[in-house]
Amino acid sequence: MTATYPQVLLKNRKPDRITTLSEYREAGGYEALRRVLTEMDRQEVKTRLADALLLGRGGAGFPAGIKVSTVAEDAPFPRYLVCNADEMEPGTFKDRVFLHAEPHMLIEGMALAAYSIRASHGIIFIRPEYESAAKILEREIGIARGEGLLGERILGSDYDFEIVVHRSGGRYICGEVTAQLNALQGRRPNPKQPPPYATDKGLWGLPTLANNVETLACIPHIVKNGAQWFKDLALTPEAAGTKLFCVSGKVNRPGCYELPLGIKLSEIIETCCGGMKDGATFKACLPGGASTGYLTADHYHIEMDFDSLKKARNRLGTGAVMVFDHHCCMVAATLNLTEFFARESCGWCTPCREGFPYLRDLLWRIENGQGEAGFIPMIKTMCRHLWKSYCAFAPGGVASIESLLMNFEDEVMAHIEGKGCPFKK
Amino acid sequence: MPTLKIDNREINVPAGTKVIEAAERLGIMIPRFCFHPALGSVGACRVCAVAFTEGPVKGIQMSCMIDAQDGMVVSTTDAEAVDFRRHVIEFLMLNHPHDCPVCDEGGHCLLQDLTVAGGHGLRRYRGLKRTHINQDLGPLVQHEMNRCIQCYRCSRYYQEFTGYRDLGVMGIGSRVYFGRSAPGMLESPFAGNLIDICPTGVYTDKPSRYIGRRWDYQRQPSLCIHCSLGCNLTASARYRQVVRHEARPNLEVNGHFICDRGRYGYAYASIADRPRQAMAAGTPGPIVDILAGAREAIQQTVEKHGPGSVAVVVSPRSSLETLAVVKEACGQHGWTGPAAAHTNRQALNRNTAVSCLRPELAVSLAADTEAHDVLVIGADPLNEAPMLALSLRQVQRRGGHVIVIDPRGVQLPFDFDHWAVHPSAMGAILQALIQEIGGHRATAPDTPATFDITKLARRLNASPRPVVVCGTDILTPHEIALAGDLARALRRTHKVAGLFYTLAGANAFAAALLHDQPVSTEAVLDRIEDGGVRLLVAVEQDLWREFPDRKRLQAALKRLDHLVVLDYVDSPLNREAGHFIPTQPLYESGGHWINQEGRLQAASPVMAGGEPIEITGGSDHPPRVFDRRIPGDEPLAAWRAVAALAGEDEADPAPQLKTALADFHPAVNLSTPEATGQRIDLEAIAHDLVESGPAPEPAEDDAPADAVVLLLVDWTFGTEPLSAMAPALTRMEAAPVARLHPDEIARLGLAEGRPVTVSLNGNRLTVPVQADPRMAAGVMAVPRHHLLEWQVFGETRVIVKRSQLKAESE
Amino acid sequence: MLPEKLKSELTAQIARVDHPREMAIDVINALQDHYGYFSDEALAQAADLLGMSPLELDELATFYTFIYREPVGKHVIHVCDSLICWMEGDENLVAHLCDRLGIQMGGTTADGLFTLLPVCCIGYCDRAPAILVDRQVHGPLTIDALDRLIDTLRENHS
Amino acid sequence: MSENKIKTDEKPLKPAESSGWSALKALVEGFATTAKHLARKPVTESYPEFKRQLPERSRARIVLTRDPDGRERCVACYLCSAVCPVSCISMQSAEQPDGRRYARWFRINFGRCIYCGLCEEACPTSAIQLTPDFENIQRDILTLVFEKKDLLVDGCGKDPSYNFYEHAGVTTDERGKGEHANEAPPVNVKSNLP
Repeated sequence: MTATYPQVLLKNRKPDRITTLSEYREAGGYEALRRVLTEMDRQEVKTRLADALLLGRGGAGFPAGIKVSTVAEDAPFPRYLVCNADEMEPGTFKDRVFLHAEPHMLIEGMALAAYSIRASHGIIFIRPEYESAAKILEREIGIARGEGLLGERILGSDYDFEIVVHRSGGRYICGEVTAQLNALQGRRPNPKQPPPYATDKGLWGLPTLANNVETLACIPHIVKNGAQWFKDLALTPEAAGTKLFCVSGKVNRPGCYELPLGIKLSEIIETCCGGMKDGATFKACLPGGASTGYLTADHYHIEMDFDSLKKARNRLGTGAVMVFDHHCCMVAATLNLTEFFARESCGWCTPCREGFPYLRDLLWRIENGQGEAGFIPMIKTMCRHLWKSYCAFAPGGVASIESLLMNFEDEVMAHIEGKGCPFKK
Repeated sequence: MPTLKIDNREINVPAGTKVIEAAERLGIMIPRFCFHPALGSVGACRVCAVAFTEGPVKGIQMSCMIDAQDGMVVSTTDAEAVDFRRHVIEFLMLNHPHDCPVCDEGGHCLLQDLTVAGGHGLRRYRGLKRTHINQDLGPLVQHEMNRCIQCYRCSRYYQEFTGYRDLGVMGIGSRVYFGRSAPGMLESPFAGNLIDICPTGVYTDKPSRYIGRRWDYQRQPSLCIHCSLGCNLTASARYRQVVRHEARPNLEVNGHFICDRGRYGYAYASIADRPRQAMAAGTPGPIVDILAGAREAIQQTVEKHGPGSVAVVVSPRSSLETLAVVKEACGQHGWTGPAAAHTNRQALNRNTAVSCLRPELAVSLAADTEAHDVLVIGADPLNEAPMLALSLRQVQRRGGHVIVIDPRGVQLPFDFDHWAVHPSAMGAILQALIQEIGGHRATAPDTPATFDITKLARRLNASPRPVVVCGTDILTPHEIALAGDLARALRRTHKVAGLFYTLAGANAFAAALLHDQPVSTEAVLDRIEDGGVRLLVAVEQDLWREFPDRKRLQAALKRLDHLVVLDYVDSPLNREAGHFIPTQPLYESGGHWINQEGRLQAASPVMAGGEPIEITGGSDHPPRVFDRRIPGDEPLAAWRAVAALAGEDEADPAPQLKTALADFHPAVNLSTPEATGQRIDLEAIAHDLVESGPAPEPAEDDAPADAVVLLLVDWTFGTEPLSAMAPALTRMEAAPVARLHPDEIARLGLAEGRPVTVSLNGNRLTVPVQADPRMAAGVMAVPRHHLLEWQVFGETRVIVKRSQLKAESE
Repeated sequence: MLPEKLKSELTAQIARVDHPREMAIDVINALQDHYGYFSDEALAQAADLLGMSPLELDELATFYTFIYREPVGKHVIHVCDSLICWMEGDENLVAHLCDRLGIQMGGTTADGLFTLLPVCCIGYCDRAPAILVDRQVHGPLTIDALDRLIDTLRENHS
Repeated sequence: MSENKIKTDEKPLKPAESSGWSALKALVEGFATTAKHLARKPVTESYPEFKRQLPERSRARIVLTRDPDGRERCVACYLCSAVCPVSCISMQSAEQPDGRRYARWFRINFGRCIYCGLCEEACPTSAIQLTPDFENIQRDILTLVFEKKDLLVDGCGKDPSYNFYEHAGVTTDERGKGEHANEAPPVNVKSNLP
């Protein structure tokens, strides 16, 4: 089933253990690092990354090649590389699956990315729920160091690079890079609007490159196989590479699947996940975690890549596909998501801090039979205003509410007119 | 210099100006909560949203976060922006309590203003209101967390601006809480500014809690006279009582803030035991008669013993008007004085500082913050002139460096280098430093290796903008002059190098201009003791509290034929005096003061005076019948009283004042209104005083090896006599202790926590010992605390032999 | 009181990093493990170790989900209440747990064994409904499986 | 010019109306009306023999009312004194031991009051109210200066239910944080709940 798709990141995935260092090396691991340190030029790594059109896999989809090259050549030292393993987006668990499968691929990816910007300190910022992954990483980092793959004079070169694992105290906002940098410095993890950019003045005022686990894990393969190879992995011409999709909800086989970008949503659900659970009908899905909008049955055959979803006025996000069936109340689902955003708002800016509890209150009233028709324009205006909050948290948070009103206004009206949730009757 | 268009009006602003500030220059007040000129922009509250219609930035953006750029077209009245701002206000009001009627911020509340202005009038939110438990933050600041709109101004001010770390923000999301980890007294002596910067009523003024509304207050620009910095403030009075001080922004002096000593020190003007009645030998009488009596006593003394037998002492806290009239009177009549310092050393210290302060060297408190490296010599900013510490904090925040050379355990709310140097070594270090700065290799004085003079000199030489800050309390005139030389030496190697002295007394600078040769109370007492002076006029100078040898003072006063006291504070001398004339504090008289950098500033009278209604009404309703006169309105401006004592009978003193001010000193020109707020003409001050002045005090080198230098020093709270009368501040005071280095305590056979008695010249002072590892060896610092009878040694810097110290068992 | 060993370990760890503040969460976690929760005493000690003020640490401690400023039971049960677990019926689990343990969300059982807390998506949506017990994941859970889990935890203590 | 002519509703007189007949008719009608009323009972009542009940909202003597629970309503917020166009209200606010703000003294000079009712309108606690009692005439002007004891009445006046401290959110001896109308329990910032 999944074998029909090219596997890159999860190629050597074992059912219940990680790929050991020797297994990883046998499969060609650390080859890219060796080649870069001995044969290739630092600039070449950057060029390949840029040519490969690798887009950040953490949710924002920012081109990784551009990010790397924003670290100025003459920027001060030491420089930092931060690996964002703080996968807090609801519905997303790809990094967990990956870290429990291929820790060395991440270590190699980090070493390559760090080398390209001459960073000497690598930090893996990991959420507390993934304590087992943190332990694995610490152990494998030690092993890699013992093999000369990390630490001083890596593989006999003059390049030094250390990785430490930093455990978070656990908050969604820590996934936002500027908030994460604050957290790493023992400050309150409020986001910080640039300028200065992290690549200019990040950790302790020094250049810092921050990337998602999956993004970094792609780097060894791009370096090794070239940009064109990576681009060819995707099914649509604009996209490049494979993507770890986490499918959950009302499907028969929820899980994390490595699939080429551009694969159709219907194919993911039907081929990979064995179709809808209990023969239910597909009603909608969130294509990329809690901060994306609903995709309805109209988009059942949409090509899952960054551009196609952008055209559908949605986002690929983290690639966490959460599937709803026709028994699911979309108002209640949105209320659940809004509750999440109300709870996780960091409290820095007004619209987000006060807006989500307000929206939650209105949605709760609609769901529980106290709704009024006047709420709908209120919610719409409020969502529009939440776009003007400080960071990307609130725009992500209102995505589900906005798409609820756009795609399921009938269902909302049914709640209001019927004074209660039609699904509970 | 970008040019942009805001609401169809073009404006040109310096690069780096935020759009919100650019609009302000046009008189367009964009709403704001989190933005504050002293704290900068953080974009948290989102209420300053405006529409950018054309140019490099487009759409609805926060005007505090965007730098003004060429070609920008901004609309503050754009429908979407207005609607968004109204929504932000609605968001902020969701949980705001319904307590404006009982909120002290009501009437000058930014949230109230913007809610009304934004048009949000009806509550739509049906959820419950969030509530919070308040914290007791000490006697100065009242906490009401329910009112918070989470603008983060308080935590940013408290932690980033002042450098204190006990108030901040806890929690997450809509439950964020601004306060301390546990309830308790705020540690920062600048905490009162929270009241000013909070845009609503979370932090309100506790001492003036529930006293009234701002619209009912008489409010006037005034000055702080609790140290020499001359911070600007707005004084409020109501029902003949000063009720509140607020910081008055002056970007050249105190910026936007004041310290808590200045904010709460006003109570002396309205307390119940303020003397308001003229007295003859303790018996109240009409002020006209008492004035006449005093005049007659002066005339008789002059007739009997000559004009020199009348001496005047005046206070460095008195207004320029008072100093001028006193100077004129002494000059005209040949009276002795006026003395405006206690001891010869203090007088000489002050005058040395003033004469060293050349116009090209003088920097203001605000300019201090722009320094790159600050060398603080013999000054304890937080205790002597608190706002200086806040100024130095900004130096450190901007990446600058502060080095303090002082024997005391100086503490500042930021990282700095402290050289705890014995007082006797200060001069040598300064001399060596001057030599090194001049490029000469200096012979290192006998100091610990950590005090690397060469390195310091190199650092100062490399600094693009070094400033020398020098105190005048514990040093000798010689060292004060050396600080000036140091600044001059730096000046030679730099384009900009500054010199900043702190002085003793709000108007000490003007007091220094009274004479070419300083006169001290000490010298006047000498003349009393030898019979030369038979009548003493003490003008707003509470000798009882402030002269450092009470026994000698009392003996000298006994020798006098007559004592005339003019003052607004209660003192035993008032009743002992042959004639006592009550005077007005600055809230009633107004006046001019010259701060330590030579800036001439004015305070307006805030109220007419008279006994507060609180007192006349006995805390109940005021009398139902009007009197012809306001009760307790006898006090006169001190200059009027002096003019009445010295001038012609029944004469209008106004012309006398005018002449006195004109003749006061060529450096001080009050003839144009523009002169106020500016620095006086420092060029016109004689700069040769240092060389021609009396020789420095005998060196302490010949002191026995086992001696300690006892310094009587200032503390932030409890030592400044006027503010020490404020009930709110007495709770802020620490109990007086003698601070010594722990090794010194052991060496002297003392015990931490136990009292020590110092006996000197038959005088004794007993005070508990406290260890302070930051103190220099061989030094003991005791505060001039109002709870301590410290007025025993005749000087505030004395050498005490080991045999003169006795550890008390209890 | 903090054992000397732990204290010296932490001091050494802090000494190794360039900025003591970056160790804040690690130190908080270590003290929380020792005391069971991040008590006021632990707060004061952490502040001491890190050279931070108690307030500065409280600013962090009150922010994060997995730092407990209030006492908790021996086992902390975090029930995921985010979208997928909610869809798979976490509300029933919560109701059952509250009923079985006789506590409300946020409460601790009288015997001090369990504390029940909600948590946002824990990244085990493929195993929904999932819970964390002492940071160990359990899922997908049925009410029976949950009962067995609670029984096992109880038995381990009796 | 014609545009500027002031328009009136007056119709031009017809020739017949301007005749002597019409004048006579008006005269007779007028006298008839007068004659009719001569015989009627007068509508005026003699004051003070007869005292009419004034409508509840008549604006006369000002009182300070109490909460339904009998406590003083006035919180001495100064809004009435601020709005008073003749400055006849003065007071001093202070704090009760339980945290309530109240008027330590409160004075209205009725010699100056113009009974405009703005104070009542401004009052956020329904404390100050105007009553229909207009008989407030004194020979000695000083007796028109009312102190709090003269102003304070028992009862709630026109607003029988409002209790400011039920809503205010400030802690008193009766209600703590979170115990007022429409309030959630106080936030515990150190709570383990997320």
